Amino acid sequence: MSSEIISQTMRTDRLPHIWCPGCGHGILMRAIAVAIEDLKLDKDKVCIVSGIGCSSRASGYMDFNTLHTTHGRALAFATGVKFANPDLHVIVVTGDGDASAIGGNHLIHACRRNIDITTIVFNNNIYGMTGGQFSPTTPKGDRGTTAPFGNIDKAFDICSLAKGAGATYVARSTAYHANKMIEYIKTGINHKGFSLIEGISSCPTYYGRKNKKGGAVDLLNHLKDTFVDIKVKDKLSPEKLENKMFMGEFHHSVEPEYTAEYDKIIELFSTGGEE
Amino acid sequence: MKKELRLSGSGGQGLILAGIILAEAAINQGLNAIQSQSYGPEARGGASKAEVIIGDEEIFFPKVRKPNILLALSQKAFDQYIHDLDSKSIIVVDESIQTNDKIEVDMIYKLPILKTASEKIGKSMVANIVALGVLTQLIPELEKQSVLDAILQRVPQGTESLNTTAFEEGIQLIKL
Amino acid sequence: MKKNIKLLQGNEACVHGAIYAGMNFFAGYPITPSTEIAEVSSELLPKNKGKFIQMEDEIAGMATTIGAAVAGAKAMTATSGPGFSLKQENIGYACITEIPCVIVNVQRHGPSTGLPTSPGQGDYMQAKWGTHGDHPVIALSPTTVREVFELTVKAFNFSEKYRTPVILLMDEVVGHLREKIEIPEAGELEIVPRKLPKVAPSEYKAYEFTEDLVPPMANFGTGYRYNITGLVHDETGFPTNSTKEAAKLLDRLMAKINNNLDDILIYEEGFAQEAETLFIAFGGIVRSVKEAVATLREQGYNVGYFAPKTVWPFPEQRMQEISKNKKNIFVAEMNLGQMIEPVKLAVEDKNIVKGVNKANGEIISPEEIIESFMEVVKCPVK
Amino acid sequence: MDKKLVIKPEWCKGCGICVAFCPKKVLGLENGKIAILDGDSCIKCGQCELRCPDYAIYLKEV
Repeated sequence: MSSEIISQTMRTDRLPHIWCPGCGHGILMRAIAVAIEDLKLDKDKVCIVSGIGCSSRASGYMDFNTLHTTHGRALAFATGVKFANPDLHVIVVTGDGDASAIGGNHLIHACRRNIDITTIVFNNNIYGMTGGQFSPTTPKGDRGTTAPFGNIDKAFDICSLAKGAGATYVARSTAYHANKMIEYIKTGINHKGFSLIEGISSCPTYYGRKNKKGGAVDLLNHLKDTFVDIKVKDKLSPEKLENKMFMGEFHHSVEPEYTAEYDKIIELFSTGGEE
Repeated sequence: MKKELRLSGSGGQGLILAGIILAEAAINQGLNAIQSQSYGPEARGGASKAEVIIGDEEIFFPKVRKPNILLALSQKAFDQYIHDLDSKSIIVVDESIQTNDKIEVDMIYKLPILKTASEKIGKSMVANIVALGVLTQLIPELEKQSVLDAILQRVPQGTESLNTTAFEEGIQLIKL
Repeated sequence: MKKNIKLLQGNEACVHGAIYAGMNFFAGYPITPSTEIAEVSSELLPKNKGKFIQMEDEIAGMATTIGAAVAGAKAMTATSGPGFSLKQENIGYACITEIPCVIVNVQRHGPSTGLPTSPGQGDYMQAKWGTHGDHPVIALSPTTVREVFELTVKAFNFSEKYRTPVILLMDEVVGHLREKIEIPEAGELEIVPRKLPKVAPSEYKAYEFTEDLVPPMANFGTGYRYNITGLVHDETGFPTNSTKEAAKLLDRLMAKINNNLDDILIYEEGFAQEAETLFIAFGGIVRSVKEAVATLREQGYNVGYFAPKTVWPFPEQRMQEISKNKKNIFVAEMNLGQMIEPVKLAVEDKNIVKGVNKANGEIISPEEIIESFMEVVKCPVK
Repeated sequence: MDKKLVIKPEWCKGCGICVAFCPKKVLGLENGKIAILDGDSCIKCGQCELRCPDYAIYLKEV
């Protein structure tokens, strides 16, 4: 037997999943499952769309309508699903490379449209599936198999990117802060508009090893020590903020949602017949 | 019966719309018609041509090769398309265009199409509709009323009387 | 009843045909010379309670079309050469996941940006081989505005019937041509609905081996929670690394089309069986060929034509049958020689097959076709 | 309602996260798989279930 949550939301015959020992993705996938279960969504009305990469294998394990698509394009597929059937709760699971490199254009435009899709980015700062190449979120100076001398690219802040592009709910948590992750996903699903929740994951196999940051436990402890809630930022001294990164809810606003706006056009202009 | 027409000028003069109206008038009368165009990448100002073929049988090849009638509203268009004509062709040009006396065609009509639109009617954009009045006179197979009906179908709402006047003025420009 | 006769542009007729076939979703990105299809869709779809979305790029246009089809829509996208190249990966996705949708490619001159406003037929091979891997392709190519309407309806029907993306391979000649069309009455043309599952969700296998090799498709949100993936999958829809399953899947994908060629292959011919010389063309060039054939026959030459409307799969068997007594076969296309390849494959004596090619952005004229014929028969026009 | 710690060793990949984050040192690895070493000390805090990436340990309501 597996836990109630897991047997309710996962295709347990597909488990164990393919992720490496200690991979943070499993923790983040559970957070999505718990959020859906807590919200008591109708399982038949939940659609999980993913792209390609380690993160994107999540869709196959989750017992909903699942669409595992092409690299970078999950949001474009999801836009089709949601726009064609706005009754569905559409949740996109994507990775840092999938969302912000090959799929960067779709990400900013999905944000801009404010279509009611909840996007969960499993950010492990590396291309795991292809063996550890640096990604758009690999910190400057860190190593990957294609950055053997240290990465000179500046890293994307996916949350700032999403906020700047027009997403109306933006939050970040980590695989260590799993309860916060669950809370933000629930808020995101309930939010009428485009929501993005970045979950900082951990990749012991490639990122941790390549950058000498230790194994699964060390990486989780690193998340615990590094990430500070944005709410307490102003209360901490500059010394305490040294080398810290921020998590929490960065943006939450109410703006017209895409499918609802289009429904208004149909209501105003549909004639029932051609012309 | 098969009649090939080429309506040429510069982009933005509404010649494609004029071509569509002629073709539509023809099919409303039960004839066959096809309309095609070629254009450059510019939205406005480049050379533009619209072609119409009207016939009572099926029309296969859609492009005009030897126009029965060439309408040219710009010098560039006139110079470019004059070579495709033969002794049976009819040319309709705006009076502002320099024509060569040696051209061997059936007839050249040099008419104040642009001036009629801009001065007499006061809207230079209706030059295409003035031209349609002229062309209707030169195509006996087309009924005046069916061309006018097609014009009124295609022009923006509220401009019906303006365009009707332009069409009538075009008819007046040519006395056969 | 008053006949609904209109002057319509090919691109406009495509949208009217699509709506007639039940299209209720369009996603795309503007590109010349297909743009009118997006423009007319953006107006007619909401009027008909359908949906139109302009995406951020061509790739997204294809992805969103597939996503909508998964959610139950009859979805279409339209593009031209460069955009068709960009869509290829997701077209392959729709092939292996068996998602019905229609992709219109109004071909223009190429490669690359080429002559954007001028016609070409250089995407014939790309329609078949554009995406990586082996997969079946149905591509239809209309010649007249009426045919644009009818073949758009057929494209939707084939996509639903065989659960496959269908390509409507138009060209600028037909896309921008305005012509008289009698719009079919409702019910006049057959409309094929999606084959939905009849079993309970617990019994449903998304990629089951049915007798007709086309598994019923459950729309997302209807109680059948299943998995769709571009990875090789077994009958349940879940990924597998089994070489046996991979072979089984690809064989089925090919067979579901190849077993139904009688239904899928559409072509037009004139004097094709008896003629000494045969002209072959598709799309806009068929118009030139038909005029050339009419002119040559008036002059006493025994010529005919064969015009595939289903350009993929190529009607190989019919080509073979009519090629037996031929002295010459001319393949006229606005490219440097693409459809000539499957023609040669079908014809026993390859030496009689000659190309009439033009790839300068201009339509091949009937005179040019007649000229090629005269060069070969070495006989002046009477 | 009481809770009981349940393990599912066949899903365990032996990453050691649950062992490290258990505040009462209840857990350990045996042959690379999750094992309950000292069940009596368990305070049912659920840290192991929250953090296990492989769903190989959970609290069951009994």
